[in-house]
Amino acid sequence: MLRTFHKGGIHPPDTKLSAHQPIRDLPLPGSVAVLLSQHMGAPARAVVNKGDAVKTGQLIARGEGFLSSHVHSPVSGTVAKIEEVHDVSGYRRQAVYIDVLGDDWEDSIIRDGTLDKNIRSDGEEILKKIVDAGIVGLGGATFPTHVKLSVPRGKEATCIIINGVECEPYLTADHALMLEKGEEIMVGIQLLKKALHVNKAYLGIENNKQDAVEHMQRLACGFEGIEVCELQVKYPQGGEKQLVQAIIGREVPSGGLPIDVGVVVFNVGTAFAVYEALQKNKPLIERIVTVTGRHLKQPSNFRTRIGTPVSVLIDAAGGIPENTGKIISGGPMMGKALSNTEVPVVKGTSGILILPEEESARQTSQPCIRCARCLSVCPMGLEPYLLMPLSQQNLFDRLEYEHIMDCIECGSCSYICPACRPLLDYIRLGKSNVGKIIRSRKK
Amino acid sequence: MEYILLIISAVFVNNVVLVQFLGICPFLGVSNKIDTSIGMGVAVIFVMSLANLVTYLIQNYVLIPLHIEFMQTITFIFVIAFLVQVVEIILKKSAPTLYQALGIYLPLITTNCAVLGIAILAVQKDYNLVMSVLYAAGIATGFTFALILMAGIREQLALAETPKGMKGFPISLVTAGLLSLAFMGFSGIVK
Amino acid sequence: MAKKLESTLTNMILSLVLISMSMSAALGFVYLKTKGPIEIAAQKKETDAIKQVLPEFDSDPAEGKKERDGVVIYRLNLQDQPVGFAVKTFTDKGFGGHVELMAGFLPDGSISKVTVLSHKETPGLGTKMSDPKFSNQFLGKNPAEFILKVRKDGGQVDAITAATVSSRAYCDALQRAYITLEAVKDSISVNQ
Amino acid sequence: MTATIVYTIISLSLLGAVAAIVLYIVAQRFRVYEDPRIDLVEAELPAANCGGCGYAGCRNLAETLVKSENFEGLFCPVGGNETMARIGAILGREADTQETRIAVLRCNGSCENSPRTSNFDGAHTCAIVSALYSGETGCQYGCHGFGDCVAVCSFDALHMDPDTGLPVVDEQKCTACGACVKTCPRNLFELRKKWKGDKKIYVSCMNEDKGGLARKNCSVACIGCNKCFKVCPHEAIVMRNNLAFIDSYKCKLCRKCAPECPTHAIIETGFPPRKIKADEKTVEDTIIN
Amino acid sequence: MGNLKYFTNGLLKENPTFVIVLGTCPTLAITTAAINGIGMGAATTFVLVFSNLIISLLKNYIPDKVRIAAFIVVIATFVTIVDLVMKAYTPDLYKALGIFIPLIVVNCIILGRAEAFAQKNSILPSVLDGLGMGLGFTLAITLMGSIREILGSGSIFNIRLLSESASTILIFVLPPGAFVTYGFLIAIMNRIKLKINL
Amino acid sequence: MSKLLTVSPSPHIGSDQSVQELMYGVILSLVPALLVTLYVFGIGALIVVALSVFSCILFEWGIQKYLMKSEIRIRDGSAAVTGLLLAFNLPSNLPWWMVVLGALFAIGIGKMTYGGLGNNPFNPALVGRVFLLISFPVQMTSWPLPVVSRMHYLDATTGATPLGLLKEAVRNGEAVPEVMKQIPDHMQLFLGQMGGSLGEISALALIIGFIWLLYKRIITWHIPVFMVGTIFVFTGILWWLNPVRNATPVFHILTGGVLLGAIYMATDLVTSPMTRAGMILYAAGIGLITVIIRVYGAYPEGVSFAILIMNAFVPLINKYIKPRRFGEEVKHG
Ligand SMILES: Cc1cc2nc3c(=O)[nH]c(=O)nc-3n(C[C@H](O)[C@H](O)[C@H](O)COP(=O)(O)O)c2cc1C
Ligand SMILES: Cc1cc2nc3c(=O)[nH]c(=O)nc-3n(C[C@H](O)[C@H](O)[C@H](O)COP(=O)(O)O)c2cc1C
Ligand SMILES: Cc1cc2nc3c(=O)[nH]c(=O)nc-3n(C[C@H](O)[C@H](O)[C@H](O)COP(=O)(O)O)c2cc1C
Ligand SMILES: Cc1cc2nc3c(=O)[nH]c(=O)nc-3n(C[C@H](O)[C@H](O)[C@H](O)CO)c2cc1C
Ligand code: SF4
Ligand code: SF4
Ligand code: SF4
Ligand code: SF4
Ligand code: FES
Repeated sequence: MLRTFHKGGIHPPDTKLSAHQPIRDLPLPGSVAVLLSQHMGAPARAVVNKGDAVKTGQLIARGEGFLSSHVHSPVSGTVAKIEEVHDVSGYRRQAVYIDVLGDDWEDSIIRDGTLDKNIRSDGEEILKKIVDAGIVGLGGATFPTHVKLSVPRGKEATCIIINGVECEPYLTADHALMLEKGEEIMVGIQLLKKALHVNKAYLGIENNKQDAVEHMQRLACGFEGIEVCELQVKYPQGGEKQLVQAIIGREVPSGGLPIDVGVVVFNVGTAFAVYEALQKNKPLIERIVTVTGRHLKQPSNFRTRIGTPVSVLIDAAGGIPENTGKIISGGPMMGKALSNTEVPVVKGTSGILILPEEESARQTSQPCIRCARCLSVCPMGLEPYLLMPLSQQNLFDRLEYEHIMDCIECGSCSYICPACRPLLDYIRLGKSNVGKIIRSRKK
Repeated sequence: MEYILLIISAVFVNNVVLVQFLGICPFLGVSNKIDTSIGMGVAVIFVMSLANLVTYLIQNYVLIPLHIEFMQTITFIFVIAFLVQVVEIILKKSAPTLYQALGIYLPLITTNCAVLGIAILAVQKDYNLVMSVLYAAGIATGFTFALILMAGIREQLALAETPKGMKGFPISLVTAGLLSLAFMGFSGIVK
Repeated sequence: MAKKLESTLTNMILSLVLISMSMSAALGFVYLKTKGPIEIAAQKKETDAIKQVLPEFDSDPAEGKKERDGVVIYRLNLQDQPVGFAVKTFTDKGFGGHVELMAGFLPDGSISKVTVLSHKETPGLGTKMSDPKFSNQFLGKNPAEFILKVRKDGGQVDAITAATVSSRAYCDALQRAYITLEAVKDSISVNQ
Repeated sequence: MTATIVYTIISLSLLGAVAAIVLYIVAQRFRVYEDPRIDLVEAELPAANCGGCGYAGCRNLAETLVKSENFEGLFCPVGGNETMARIGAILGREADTQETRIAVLRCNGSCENSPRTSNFDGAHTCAIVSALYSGETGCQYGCHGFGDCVAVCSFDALHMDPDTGLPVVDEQKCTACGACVKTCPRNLFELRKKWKGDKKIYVSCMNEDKGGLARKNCSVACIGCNKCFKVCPHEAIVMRNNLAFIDSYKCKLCRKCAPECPTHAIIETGFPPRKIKADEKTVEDTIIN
Repeated sequence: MGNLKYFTNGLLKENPTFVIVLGTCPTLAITTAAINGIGMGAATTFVLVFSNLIISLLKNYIPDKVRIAAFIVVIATFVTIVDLVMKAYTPDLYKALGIFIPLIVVNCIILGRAEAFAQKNSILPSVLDGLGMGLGFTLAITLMGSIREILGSGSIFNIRLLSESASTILIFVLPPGAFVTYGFLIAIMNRIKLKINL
Repeated sequence: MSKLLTVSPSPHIGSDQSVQELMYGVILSLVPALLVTLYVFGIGALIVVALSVFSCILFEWGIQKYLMKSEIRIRDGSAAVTGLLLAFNLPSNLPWWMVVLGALFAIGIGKMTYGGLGNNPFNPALVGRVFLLISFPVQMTSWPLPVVSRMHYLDATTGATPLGLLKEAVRNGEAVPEVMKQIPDHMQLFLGQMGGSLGEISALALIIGFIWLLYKRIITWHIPVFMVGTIFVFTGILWWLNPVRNATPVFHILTGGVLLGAIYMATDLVTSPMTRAGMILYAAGIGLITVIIRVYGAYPEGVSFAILIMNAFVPLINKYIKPRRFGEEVKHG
């Protein structure tokens, strides 16, 4: 039996349409809109003004405060304006609009594409460079990576886990990256290990990416202290608590973080970004984005500059299909539906999924038949069937007592419910309400 | 063995609420939450046992010797009401936490016809002192048991969508009916 | 509205005692008034029950009454001629336990009629004991030759459908009545 | 015979006397003081247990009222001034008289005025839509129309208008309990001073976008043009974030502002109809200015 | 006219059985036959009327602390009177109602009325209130008794409607049937009340 | 783009198992048992099944349309399942109006008073069945003889069920092994050669249905296995203590609807607990109560009552037996 996490989980169909597409460079768009808030935490403050000329890789906004991150220009050109743009949630947020002119990079960036395995920096320097490069977690939560690397006092990291699981259906960005930039990722992992002063790293990959498992296992022989773990396919194995349990068998305590069991989790994309930042001096200005959908002409993996409008990506993959009903940023389980295709790509955009009309509408919700499926698939051991009515009736004390704050919003419950109940919709609402109460209590 | 059968009979087979129809008002009234049910139940167990003890003494050492058995009703209820009130006042002062948990149900017990009913039934059945108290305790446990089951169901119903016309008493009564239907299965276990 | 009395000790005692006194006086009065009728009612009930199971009689059931092992036997006369015996009998083998019957026996020992006095059987099942459909089969039968057992047990009684237990109990009570009657028959006379 | 009566009378009287004595003694020894005024005050309260006052039910408020020195911050919105006055009389204190108020919806973004830009398909509550994204229309500030406010109003004072898709306040039934104000995730309700005959003038918009953008997303949005602000003689209008706000306590209902608004975002109700002026300016003119 | 409303109050608007839902035990226990309903109702009404009368007479002479005790003495007296009288003159009915006759003492309706009404009102309204409440109770339990008797025994007031051998729905004379019938009657009453109010 | 995009919260995909599929799956799995019963009881069985299913659906429809004035949901198939299972719990010679009355009680009181599918605390089919059992004990306990009464409906020749014979014998103080001689042997019981309710007769057919349900993941194995296991253990102990007064455990399991109850009625999703541990406790409770009623109680068979009684415990079980939360009570050094 392959390793996997113990509790709950589902098996949605894979549908990895772009699995063996090579990574292609997306042509430069005419203009980009770079959001100032692309990470968890306080938005960065713009340091350029309208009309300024910028180079690719130049710092354009500075992350201030502990939980924030720098933002760099992904293109060269002139700053057209600093104004609002729709983000994935449809709300308008501040962004730096840049009209693209040529492709003029900052001089310090090494662009030769050769592998550089030679680690020169010490831990402190690695951390500083990661801050400078504006690296945030690329696994979806966009948590500033340097914060994760600063282990709080009293806790100690014993190993790191690299998340190559990519358990969401459709998405293949991490898969493609591992196949093409495997060695760079390995070097990135070594850098992360050094930054955290640990000498063990695990790389978890699900066995539906057999080629990636084998490739990485082969590469791992050349690096010390990296173990590649093949995992049995099960959603949401990519969730860090589940991954930690699957690989080292420890359970992150309720309300805790992986560091509470001595682990820090990074996405493979993050490891690659760390490699580029240290070995090539390159800030985080581009990422791999999967563009996919059953009716899309050419499902692809694009190396995309941050700030590129989603419409450009879709056009590059063959244009928007006739019967499109829903466009999702991210995967079908956790992604956010877009109301608008002019939304720019941000650091956390892992994929663009286009669903046809017939798959877009929700099934009508029926009464709960208490079948316990939601409860049995919940990886956190919660009772979604109960949380939903509690949330509808605003019974916040009960919700807290029933551990609603442990929900990782994986959506397994809504997925499995035969009565098609919008469980997660209400759980999320309840979570945010209870969260508010807990925060106000702390004050 | 006799005592065990007495208890089983009192708790399950001849459940006060579901079979004998005593104490229905508080059964419908305080069965909406499990916690309150437990509080009420414990209070009833205490008061009922005490009441049966006292009424046994009154019956056998006052009413029968004086040949005024017809005064049974009036003396029993008087003594029960009196007991409840004294217990309440004392609890309120000397054990406020206990009072918070149980005391608030005490006034409800006076008008719980199970207390008086069981006192009278115990006399009718010619139980001795121990049996009489045990009987009361068993019956009260059965009451608590039914109350808790009902409260569990009602807590669940509170989260579901009950049709408008059935909300409140109707649905509680129908549920009690189905509960009693289920308990018919125990019939015949103890004569 | 007039002022209420304050809750002082004297007031409390006074009012409670006065109320108790007047109420108990009223109560005692009613008790005395109804005492007679209650006894009569109880007696009448007994007589009525006997009347139902025997032909007409004019003797007082209280005379010629004998009790043995919980079974009560009345010997009844009409103009000093024996009419028969009424036997108040019981069994504990009913579905709900105790069952009480009143059985009338003619002087020749045959059953004249049976009624059910009290029982705790299930409505619709055991309660069919009182139905004529069941009880009429005993009329005129003499337990000396008629086997008081349900057919299942090798007797001659047709049980009530789905209520064999009650039917058995009924037979058991009747049998008890018959045996007791046989045992004491000769020792009771009206003119004791 | 008579013995029975005597026993009856004696035993019951004895029982009564003993009971009275014991009760008296016990009551004296174990007395717990509870302010009797709490019950009196509770009896005055409407027993709606709505929590509008901010306390856990009417009895809770009653206890607080009895304990507190004055009535500052304590007000039963359902019972209103009358109730507070009566409670004041019981407790011998002055009740704060508050102006009667009424809930007003500050959005006019009906389906017609504010066209849809996407379809929402999830659990039908405003709270969930709001947490998910900017909503079905282009306006980030307007009403979602899923009626969380209607559901929360315990006085049946709110209903969805099927034509506009917006909630409508029933002036007769609204008690200004403020439940809708707390519930609406878009903060669209305001409790305003209630005038006789339900006269009111207010800006029915919460859009803080710049004029052009606001106007693009909703034809009746406040575009922040300052015209009403300039014309108001009573300084009742404030401009904040491209949005006008009419303070209901300063407004004297002079009706000067409403005709100025190029987008008709200022709503007047309860007034006799006014004559139409010939020289009304178009919206486009104003935005260009 | 003014006083009449005290009387009609108990019939529908504040019907003790269907609206206030008190005195539930006899309502469920003795309604296996319609005649029991009438007997129980009459007994209860008697106690209600007289205890309301006495309490409204005495209300000013009873100190608060012993209020409940005094009420109970008064009520229990009338209950015992009923008990004795029924035992003497209607022994069959007395047997059918069994323990529920003495239990009229604790019937929540009676104490509830004494507390809530008689204690605060003068004699005539109190008596009328008792009468109305009693009648409301009687009607309600007779109705229940009739329904249960018809469905469960196939007869009404002991008059058979069906042949002896016909199957009746036994459950209606057993405990589950009592609860269910009561539940549905309340639901129907609620509906009727809504309709009337509209 | 002319059309508007749809926006909804994640997840954006769903599994394809729907409520309808579950219900129709149950119906399909009952087909083998239905065929056996049609073979054994013939016309009577056909009439009872058709009538029961039809009336359940009709009552649900009528109540939704005229009383609740809500959406009509009869197409979800749950009323049909209730009807089918109710029929499976009746003798095949039950007068038609009793079948209809049972359906009315099951759907009207057992289910719709609570608001319909998913809200009822008690198993509707069993509510209907027990209602009939208590109301019409005579008709509900006279069973047509297998095979011979196939072509008759109301006037079928009747006999007792194996459990009825057993209870009778024990009451009379006869030795059980003696009685067993009159009773079909285990193999016949297994295949369905006995008197009884429509659906409880063939263990084999029910087990085929069980396997199908497990294969389609409609139910899990916990409740049936633990319930049958408990009955086996307790009757086994009793038998081992006194084989003269008690029947063998295998006999107990093959008779009186234990399998039908365990596979179809105790597993009713709506009225069974949510957690595995809860299910096990619930199943064991049913087993224990069944044995108590069978051995000590008035009724010869106790599965229906046991399930209804444990249904009443389900809310408590759900309240106090929670799934193990991830990250709960973990202690790492
Ligand atoms: C409020 C908050 C505080 C966090 N603090 C830390 C931290 O101190 N150290 C750390 O390694 N990760 C920290 N994290 C990051 C989490 O471990 C995790 O990587 C992040 O929430 C994204 O994970 P997800 O994509 O599974 O949601 C924190 C996250 C949150 C939300
Ligand atoms: C349900 C769920 C599924 C996730 N799936 C993945 C995944 O497939 N791949 C991944 O890298 N991160 C996934 N994440 C995010 C991880 O929990 C975690 O945040 C991330 O691996 C941390 O690395 P990063 O900070 O480098 O992004 C998932 C999170 C959740 C809650
Ligand atoms: C709840 C219940 C009540 C019963 N009541 C009686 C009863 O009062 N009298 C009786 O003889 N049988 C009663 N029975 C039936 C007996 O248990 C037993 O099955 C029956 O008497 C066997 O008789 P049969 O061979 O005529 O069917 C009752 C059964 C149940 C389940
Ligand atoms: C596995 C399974 C078992 C079921 N068992 C029953 C049953 O025993 N009785 C019944 O009335 N309905 C049963 N149903 C149907 C449905 O769940 C039932 O009608 C609900 O209790 C009605 O709310 C079953 C459904 C499923 C999926
Ligand atoms: S979304 Fe939350 S409740 Fe639902 S399965 Fe995932 S963790 Fe459990
Ligand atoms: S999966 Fe759906 S139907 Fe099943 S228990 Fe959960 S909410 Fe209810
Ligand atoms: S006013 Fe607010 S709560 Fe009411 S429908 Fe609109 S958005 Fe929802
Ligand atoms: S909820 Fe709003 S509309 Fe309803 S009464 Fe309260 S303030 Fe008025
Ligand atoms: S009548 Fe109210 S508890 Fe019995």
